[in-house]
Amino acid sequence: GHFGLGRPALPEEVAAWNLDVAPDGVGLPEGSGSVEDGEEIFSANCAVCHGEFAEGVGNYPKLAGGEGTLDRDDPLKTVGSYWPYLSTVWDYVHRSMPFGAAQVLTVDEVYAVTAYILYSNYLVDDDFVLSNENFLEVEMPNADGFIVDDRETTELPRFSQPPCMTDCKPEVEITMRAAVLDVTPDEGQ
Amino acid sequence: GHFGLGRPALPEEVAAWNLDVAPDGVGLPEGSGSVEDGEEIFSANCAVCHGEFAEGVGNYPKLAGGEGTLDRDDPLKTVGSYWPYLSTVWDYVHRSMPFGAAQVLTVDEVYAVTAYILYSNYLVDDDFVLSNENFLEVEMPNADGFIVDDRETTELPRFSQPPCMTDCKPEVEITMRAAVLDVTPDEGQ
Amino acid sequence: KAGLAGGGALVAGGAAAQEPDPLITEKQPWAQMWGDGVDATPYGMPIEYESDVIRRNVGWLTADTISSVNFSPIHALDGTITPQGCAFERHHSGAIDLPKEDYRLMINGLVETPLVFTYADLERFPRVNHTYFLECAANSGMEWAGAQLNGAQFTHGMIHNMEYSGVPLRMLLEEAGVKPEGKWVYVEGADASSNGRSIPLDKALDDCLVAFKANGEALRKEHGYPVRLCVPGWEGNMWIKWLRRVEVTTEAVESREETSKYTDTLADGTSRKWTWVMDAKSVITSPSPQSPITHGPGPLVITGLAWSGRGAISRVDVSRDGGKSWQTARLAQPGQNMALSRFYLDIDWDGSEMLLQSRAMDETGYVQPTKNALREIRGLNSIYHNNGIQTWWVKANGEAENVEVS
Amino acid sequence: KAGLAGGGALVAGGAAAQEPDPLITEKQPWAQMWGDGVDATPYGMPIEYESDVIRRNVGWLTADTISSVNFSPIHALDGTITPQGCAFERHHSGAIDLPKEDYRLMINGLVETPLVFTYADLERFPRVNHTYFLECAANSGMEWAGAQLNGAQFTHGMIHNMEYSGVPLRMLLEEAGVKPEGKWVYVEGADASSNGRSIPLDKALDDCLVAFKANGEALRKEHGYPVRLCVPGWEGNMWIKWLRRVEVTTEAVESREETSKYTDTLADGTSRKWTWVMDAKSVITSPSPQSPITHGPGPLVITGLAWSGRGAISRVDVSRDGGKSWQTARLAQPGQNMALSRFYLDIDWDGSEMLLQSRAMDETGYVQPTKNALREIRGLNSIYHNNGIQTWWVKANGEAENVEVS
Ligand code: HEC
Ligand code: HEC
Ligand SMILES: [Ca+2]
Ligand SMILES: [Ca+2]
Ligand SMILES: [Ca+2]
Ligand SMILES: [Ca+2]
Ligand SMILES: [Ca+2]
Ligand SMILES: [Ca+2]
Ligand SMILES: [Co+2]
Ligand SMILES: [Co+2]
Repeated sequence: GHFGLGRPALPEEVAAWNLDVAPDGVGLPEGSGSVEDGEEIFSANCAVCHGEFAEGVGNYPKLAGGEGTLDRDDPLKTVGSYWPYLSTVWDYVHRSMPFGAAQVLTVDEVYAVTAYILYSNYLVDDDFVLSNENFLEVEMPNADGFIVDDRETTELPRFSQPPCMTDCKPEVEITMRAAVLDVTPDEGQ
Repeated sequence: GHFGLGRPALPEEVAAWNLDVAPDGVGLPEGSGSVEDGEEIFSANCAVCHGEFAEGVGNYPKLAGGEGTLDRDDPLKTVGSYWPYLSTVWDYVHRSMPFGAAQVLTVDEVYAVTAYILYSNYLVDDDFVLSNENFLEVEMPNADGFIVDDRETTELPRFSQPPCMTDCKPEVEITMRAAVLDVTPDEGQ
Repeated sequence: KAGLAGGGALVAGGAAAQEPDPLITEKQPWAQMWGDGVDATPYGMPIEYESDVIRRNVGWLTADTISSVNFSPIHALDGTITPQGCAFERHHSGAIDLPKEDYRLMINGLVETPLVFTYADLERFPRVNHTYFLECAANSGMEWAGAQLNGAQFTHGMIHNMEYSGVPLRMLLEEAGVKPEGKWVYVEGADASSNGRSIPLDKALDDCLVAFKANGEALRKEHGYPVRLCVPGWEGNMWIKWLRRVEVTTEAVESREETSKYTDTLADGTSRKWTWVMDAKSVITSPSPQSPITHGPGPLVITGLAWSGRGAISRVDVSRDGGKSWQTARLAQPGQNMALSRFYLDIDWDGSEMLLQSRAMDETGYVQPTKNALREIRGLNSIYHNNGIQTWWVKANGEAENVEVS
Repeated sequence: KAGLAGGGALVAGGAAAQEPDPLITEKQPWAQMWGDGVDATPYGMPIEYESDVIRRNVGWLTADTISSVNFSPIHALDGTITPQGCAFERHHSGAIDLPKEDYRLMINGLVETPLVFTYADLERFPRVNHTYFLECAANSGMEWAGAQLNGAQFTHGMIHNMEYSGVPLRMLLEEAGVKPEGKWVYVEGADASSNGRSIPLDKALDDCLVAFKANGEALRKEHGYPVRLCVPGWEGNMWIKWLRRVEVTTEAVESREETSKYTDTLADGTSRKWTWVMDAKSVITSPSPQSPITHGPGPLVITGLAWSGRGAISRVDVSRDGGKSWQTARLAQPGQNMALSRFYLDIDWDGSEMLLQSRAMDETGYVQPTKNALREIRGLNSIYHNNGIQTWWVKANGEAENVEVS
């Protein structure tokens, strides 16, 4: 570097923070965990918010279910129905969960909980053991469900037309009213 | 007005706020007050800050004294030594004093106090009575002491030269240090 | 106290007063007595009368307030700067308390030398200043399926606009030396959500900013003190707060915030990912449901905000009839790159109801679409990137309501 | 925790760490637990660690704090916007509490129809937005006779810079109809000082602004809530707060604030009056006495502010040797009319002492003079309008002191 600022990061330091895991498994540490262990760990650490079967509690995210809902109204997007990569589950649980006490699970516990979430989505059997070895073999149902932002071709031409200034439509009707829904917080909240 | 906003001000309203007095006496109401009355009123309402003889208390403004100091170091600028117009005294006392209880004096009281301030500056005798009639006759010593901003001619040509970039002076010495004075408040104030 | 119109009303001004206004003719306490001294508020807050101009959250939107959002009171603001104190917040694990002394920033991955910077180190790099808007990709998201929330603060308040001072991310990356294989950076925060996003290296080297001041002063705690990332024109989730790590990678990490969230599901069930740019958008902030017209017919100021992640705003049109006809509004200042623009339309209101809309255009020629035009392409389940034209139904009594029109 | 320089130091970065930094290797509470939720601060304040970035007053300057001044912490700010919360205050009878409902503005004097406006009336006039600096004419006044106060906050902190929204004064005057005899306006505040100033009608009709918002939100109490006057480029005393009256007159009123005060006494005892324009000026805000260099030799950011009441800043030069030689600094953004400019000079500091100075130039060609050049013309008793070049003596240990040089 030409400013000579900062200092070289030590390997232990990089190891401590470089925790992210990519779809190709880069970043995944050695370890393993079973659905069975995962069920117990999930029940103790996660179920209060996500439900015993990962079905969600109240407004907290549902982690299971929703298969086949993506093309319907109010799709239910869960690990099973929506997430394209298993690495994302492992990485997020490892770094960010449980909410309020992040990073308390061991590596093996994260494998186990991830296995349990797969199980609760009917993606693996109850005797499944997830490890760094078989990690890339798990198939995620919606893996092919994503396309890269295509607004440049699908929208931009349409939304770059000179805008109409007069007589843009013959008549205008109100089709929906927010006040009828009345879900706005009071000013006095 | 072409927006039609606001409403016409009523004469009573304009009268209530249009209090300013100009050097030519415009705005001066009818009334009068003596040095003698002024002394009493001043003592009761003003002296706690400005001193019995308008000589000032602590950091509060001195209203008297300072004749002949304007061309010396630390000139003392008072009504007597500095103020060009008597209207300013009357107007300021009337609208803005006493500090913390503005506008409590009657018109006659303001005439009296103004007379007293003149007296304390040796500008009138102790039997003087100031009124709207004789107001413009009072001569203010520094009335001719002001010129209109002349920076355009006296400074601008000098301060609009292309600036020096190199070898602008042979040597540089520190001529004064603020830390030696040490009048800066502590960070912990 | 002001009476009905007298003779003078036609000559000038509105209703003439019949009685003098005692607020003028009687001496008021503030015109006689002391106000607060200069030691009263070493750091001041808004006056009590403005206590309604605050961030608000919507309880039912999220499970709790720790991973949640609140909204800037844009209906009550003017100009373009958003004060930090009322600029909306979005946290994924709450606003953390991170002293400058404990702050570290790591650059790792595909670089010649992985580096660690302290806060003091960052202050030694050359600095730049830029004013940018930050819009959450979910702004107006509750309105995808139809009009829901009755106020500009709630429909469009996940936005703010600040003047940032900081170091170009490019300089920090160059300091570490990016290897030729590097194509992305993964940026991550120090909070417990460890919110992380992948950004193409080109953008990182172009205009991303490692900022430590906003509107002249230190970032507020809730905006990422001591250091946040600015990703101009791109969705707010990428503007990592409490920035602690930048890793150069070959591929996107595909973290939770760029797969489970911030992807846009189309009607056929496929989803767009990597939808980073915030398209041109605008909203009328007044009149609006929280800022009704409180006067009768006559002069009325219609005002609002416009912005585009594609560049500067070039024009804003306003419709009073729900989009049948449009008038070009006045921009308070020429549009600035990826910053809010304030627009005004000064009208003589006839007192009849209006269907108010605004339509932003940017320097690239992009024109803000209607909500229905968006829905035709994207369906109803998109959540994010709702930049459709907003309609306020302003009634004859001056009240306004969030509606949709044909 | 960071050890002395290791082998890597020459390759990249400064001193290499010998032990891993526990702030990185150990999990920190903020990376595991919740921070504050979005309902914690509906209107936020700066984080506790910035509690020294506040307005300060100087006890011995004035008899009391009610008619007094405090100073913006410019040594700790960056960018150009001054947050209202720490923007300096000058009151003549304290900051008053005036609700919008009780606010009245009168236009009287040489007009066709004297008018009274409510606050609501003002909101119906066409609005404009402008960013302007406000400098007290007494800024740096304590330095006329020589270096006195040891900090940029105290020597140059009677300044702030905000984005205002409001109505051109011209519109209100036109609404009342100015008579041809009108040559001046007298503007007056609602506080007990009834601070009043005379302004030539030309200026009043040109760019004066009746402002109600600053930096997007309502004016703070201490800045004139609900309405203040902006008089761009002219001395701050004319920017009447709590504006209540504008009278059109033939002559200047010659009020106390334009005779006893805000007149500039020259060496021969005569005094200049009507010195309204604030000449071009600048100051290095860091390093400075309150913002010392806390690192050793190597990269150092020198930064400061420049402004001119005559127009936009076009250039700022910086000297490190007390004015022997100069380098042109980098403006963070092109200069704007009567607004603060931020400048930066990025140097490789050799660790030896410096006599730092900055010199502003504006678009009219005006060049900020030395203090001695001003004194040659004006003498030592001028109090106001001290726009002379400031010198900071930065020592080898990084500490800085306010000095004057030959
Ligand atoms: C106290 C409540 C709570 C607990 C306990 C908790 N979570 Fe969560 N979880 C949340 C919240 C809230 C979110 C959403 C956070 C956000 O959006 O920022 C979340 C998100 C998730 C997600 C992502 C959901 C999505 O659709 O993107 C996963 C996966 C997850 N949690 C797994 C777990 C696991 C595994 C555990 C236990 C080890 C756990 N959670 C414990 C509250 C909790
Ligand atoms: C409680 C203290 C106090 C009292 C009582 C008081 N004053 Fe003052 N006076 C001040 C202060 C403080 C100032 C300066 C105000 C400012 O600069 O904003 C001042 C300013 C003045 C000035 C202008 C001085 C200058 O040099 O510009 C005059 C004249 C004056 N007072 C007259 C009076 C009179 C007459 C009374 C009584 C009717 C009075 N004052 C009562 C504190 C007081
Ligand atoms: Ca990595
Ligand atoms: Ca497939
Ligand atoms: Ca008058
Ligand atoms: Ca004479
Ligand atoms: Ca309000
Ligand atoms: Ca500090
Ligand atoms: Co997106
Ligand atoms: Co002046």
